[in-house]
Parts: sequence; C-alpha cells; structure tokens
Amino acid sequence: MKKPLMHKAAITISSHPMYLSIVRVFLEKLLKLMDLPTYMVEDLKSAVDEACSNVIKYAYKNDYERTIKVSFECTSDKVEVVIEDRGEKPADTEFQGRDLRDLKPGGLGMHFIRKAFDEIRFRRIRGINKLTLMRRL
Amino acid sequence: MKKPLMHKAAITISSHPMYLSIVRVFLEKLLKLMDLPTYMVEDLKSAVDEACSNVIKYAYKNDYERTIKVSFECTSDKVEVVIEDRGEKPADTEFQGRDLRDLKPGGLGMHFIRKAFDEIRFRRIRGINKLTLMRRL
Amino acid sequence: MDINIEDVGKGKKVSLSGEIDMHTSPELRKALLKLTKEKISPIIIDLKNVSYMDSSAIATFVEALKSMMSYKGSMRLCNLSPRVQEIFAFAKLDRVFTICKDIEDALSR
Amino acid sequence: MDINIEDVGKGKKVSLSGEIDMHTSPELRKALLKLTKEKISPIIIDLKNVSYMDSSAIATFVEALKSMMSYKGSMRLCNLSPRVQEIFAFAKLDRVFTICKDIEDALSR
Ligand SMILES: Nc1ncnc2c1ncn2[C@@H]1O[C@H](COP(=O)(O)OP(=O)(O)O)[C@@H](O)[C@H]1O
Ligand SMILES: Nc1ncnc2c1ncn2[C@@H]1O[C@H](COP(=O)(O)OP(=O)(O)O)[C@@H](O)[C@H]1O
Repeated sequence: MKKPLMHKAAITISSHPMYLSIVRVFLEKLLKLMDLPTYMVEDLKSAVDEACSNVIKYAYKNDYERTIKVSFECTSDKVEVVIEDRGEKPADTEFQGRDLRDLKPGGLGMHFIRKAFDEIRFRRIRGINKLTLMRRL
Repeated sequence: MKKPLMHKAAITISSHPMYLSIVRVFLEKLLKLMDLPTYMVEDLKSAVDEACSNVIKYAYKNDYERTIKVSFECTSDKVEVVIEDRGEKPADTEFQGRDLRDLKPGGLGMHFIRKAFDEIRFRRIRGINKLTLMRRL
Repeated sequence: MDINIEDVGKGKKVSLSGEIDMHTSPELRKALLKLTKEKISPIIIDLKNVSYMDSSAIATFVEALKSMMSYKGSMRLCNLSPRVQEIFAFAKLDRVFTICKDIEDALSR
Repeated sequence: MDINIEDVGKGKKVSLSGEIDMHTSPELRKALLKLTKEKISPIIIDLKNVSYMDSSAIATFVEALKSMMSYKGSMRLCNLSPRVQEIFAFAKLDRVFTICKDIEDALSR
C-alpha cells in the first residue's frame, strides 16, 4: 500500500489532564508511522504535552471542562503541530521559561517546546488561541 | 484529581488504512481511562475499526486522501461513537453482513459492529454520512 | 505486522506478529496465496504474537483455506490468544479451521 | 503512575512506575512532601519503571529537594532510563540532584 506524501490528523480532547496521555500516544503512533527517529518522537511528544499542559493551566485556568484541539501535519520536510483553545488571551505572548540556573519548580515547559521545535508562532484569531509549532526535518 | 462525569474526545484522520491503528490506540487509551473491562474495550475497538474500514472501502471507494472523523462520548450509562465521512451516499443503509454459515471471505465487519453496540443509526446530513453507534453500560 | 516463513517437514510455518488489519492484510494475502499457488501443505500459521486481528485478516485466512481445498491441502492455526480464539468462534470459523494448541500439536495432526 | 514506598535503613525508597505528568504529579507531590515533612533522609527515588516524565515531574522533585535542604536531608535518584537522564541533563539538574546508577549505588552514598 503506497504511503501518503502528507500525513494529516487531529485530536480534540477535554482540558482535563487525564487526557494528556492520549495526546501523547496519538502523537507517538503517528510519528512512528512516519519513521521518525525515536529521539525526535520523544522530543516532539514532550513538547506537545507541555504546550497542552500550559493551555490547561494558563488559557483555561485549570477549568477541566473546556476543549483543546491538536492538529498535526507532516510532509517530508517538516512537522507542524497546531494547538488551539478558546481560553483567555495571554497577557504576554513571549512565554519565557525560567533561567535554568535558577533552582525552582516550574518554568521548564517552554524550554522543552523550544528544544523540539524550530519555530513557535502564537496568534489569537476570533477568540481562539492558536499556537503553531514547526519542526524542520 | 476529580474524574470528569462525561468523557468527550474526537479524532480526525485521513482515509488511509495506515491510520486505523491510531484510531484503535486512541479508543483503547480512552476506554481504559474510564475503567471499562478489557473484553468490552476489545469489542468496541474492533467495531470502530470495522466501521472506519467500511468508510474507506464503501464511502470513499479506497480513495485514501479523504477525511474520517471519529467522535466519542461516554457517560456512566453509555458509550457513543459517531463516525463521519463526506463520501458517497450508501445505496442501501441496512449494511447486512453475510450469513455466517456461508463460507466466504468478507461480510464479517457488520457482525463485529452489532456485537459491540446496542444501537446503530445511520443518517446522511448535508453530504455527511453519520454513523452513530451506542453501547449501554 | 511481520511475516516470517520457515520450512517444516513438507510444509511451511508462517509466523505472524503485530496487528493484522485492512492496512496490513494485503501483504498477508500475497504471502499466503503464493504458498497455495505452489500447493504447499501443510501451512501452519503461528498466531502467537498477533496482538490484533480484524475481519480482513479473517477474510484472508478464509480465502487461503478455500484455495487450499482445490489441492486438498491442510491449513492449521496455532497459538491463538484468547481474544483471537474468540474472534474465530464468533465468526463461526473455529470448526472450519483446524485450530491447534501449539506448533507441536499442529505438526502432529 | 504507581508509587510504592519502602523502608531502607533510616530512610525510604520511593519506587515510581508509569507516566508522571500534569495529571499524576500531584499525587507524587503529596507523597514526597509527606516524607519531607517527617524529615525522612535519605529519600531514594527509583525511576526504573518510569516510562514518561514531564516538567511537572521535574518541578515536583525540585520542590521536594528544596524542602529537604531545610533539614539537610539527602535525595538520591536512581535507575534513570537514557531518556529520563537526558531530561535531567537538559534541565541542568543532573548536578543538582544526586543521580545514582542503581539502588546499591544509592544506598552506598
Ligand atoms: N498557553 C499559554 N497561555 C498563557 N501563558 C502561557 C501559556 N504557555 C506558557 N505561558 C506563560 O509562559 C510561562 C513559562 O511557561 P513554562 O516554561 O511552561 O513554565 P511554567 O508553566 O512551569 O511556568 C508560564 O509561566 C506562563 O506565564
Ligand atoms: N459505510 C458504508 N457505506 C456503504 N455501504 C456499507 C458501509 N458499511 C457497510 N456497508 C455495506 O454493508 C456490507 C456488509 O459490510 P461488512 O459486514 O463490513 O462486510 P464486507 O465489508 O466484508 O462486505 C458491505 O458489503 C457494504 O455493502
């Protein structure tokens, strides 16, 4: 069976942390179908997980009954993941993590996201927060 | 962390058979979060897999570049799965499987679907085929 | 799904692993029909490492079995997990196929 | 995630398994802070069966470590998979935590 030239899939979950493991397994399965190396699969999985956790914490302020959509598109030269929510508009879209020399809990998620992806773009369009993450292959 | 009273999630995939395994793992993970017994998880997984295979074969006539959406909703008393496609209108919506006494390849999928679900409802709305599968708990 | 074929006596043992579904069953079909075309018998199918099987897998086995009937060949399935066993029973095929406990049992039939 | 706590010498061994993420880390936090409140030392964390760990897991370990500093307790992590090891290194925490090869190594520190 011929493999498709472009992989496209999406998953919509409630904003409850119990669903994060479903997003991870979805992404893992999808990336493995595309024969990406394990280290890259692990990095992308971690990054998307952190981005979804941040949506729950910041955009939805731990309201677990909202919706998160994760869309995924992969061609031979890049992986693109778009994470959408209908939560609050961020005060600041720089999303700085903490200085790693500073020993305190938290502030690591954005570092995982920057490690896995080459481009990070945030937009808010008609009440929807859209975080587009792109990794060149 | 309090568990939600209702579980809701959805997955959208291309109509390529390689994605069926992703639908299965998605469903398996989701049903396991809800502590359903293994035999039921297996039956529901098989049934949804057969329904998606049928969409690829009949609604999309093996065009692997279309889209299938599988939505999922579960409360304490039922599991509901809705499978949507934008393919052809079925000639006959009875979807009869073959007589099991008749030894020939094929005609088993609908039997798996009827085994797992208590109610099967097909509707076509504005060009969208919608198969609603309901299992009482 | 992975397919591994080995000689056993005059026949072949076909060991399958992973998931057999609409995506992977065409490859299984090709492998089995190649054997039945050569009139191989017995064909012993080892299902030990099969973690999932759908109706297209069953259809493939039925097709191969039917093509073996033309030369009175024998197909034997072995090492069925409880779930795979249940699927064959549900499809009323547990009497149509020769189902064996394990390889030794299959070889001794 | 599963947490299993056992006595080892004057301290405790905390064996973790499964996935530690935003959903499961609150339970880990509760378990660790209960131990640090009792000023337990050493706390040996066995990560052998941890298949996934996110930033909330790391935050939880950092919080417990900081609360142990107040009573000069010792936290030792052991049996890190290559991926978990890499996560600690990436977060520049591989020198902050005492990372041991295995339980024996952790007990002998
Ligand atoms: N989706 C988001 N909406 C609003 N703010 C966000 C979002 N994601 C990240 N941030 C901001 O970026 C900061 C850094 O995020 P992160 O590195 O994940 O660490 P942490 O969540 O532990 O603070 C957060 O503290 C928050 O202020
Ligand atoms: N989504 C669908 N659209 C159109 N026809 C369908 C669909 N699903 C099932 N059918 C019809 O129902 C029949 C029985 O389906 P099934 O039991 O899965 O067996 P098989 O696909 O092997 O024929 C099919 O042959 C087909 O005619």
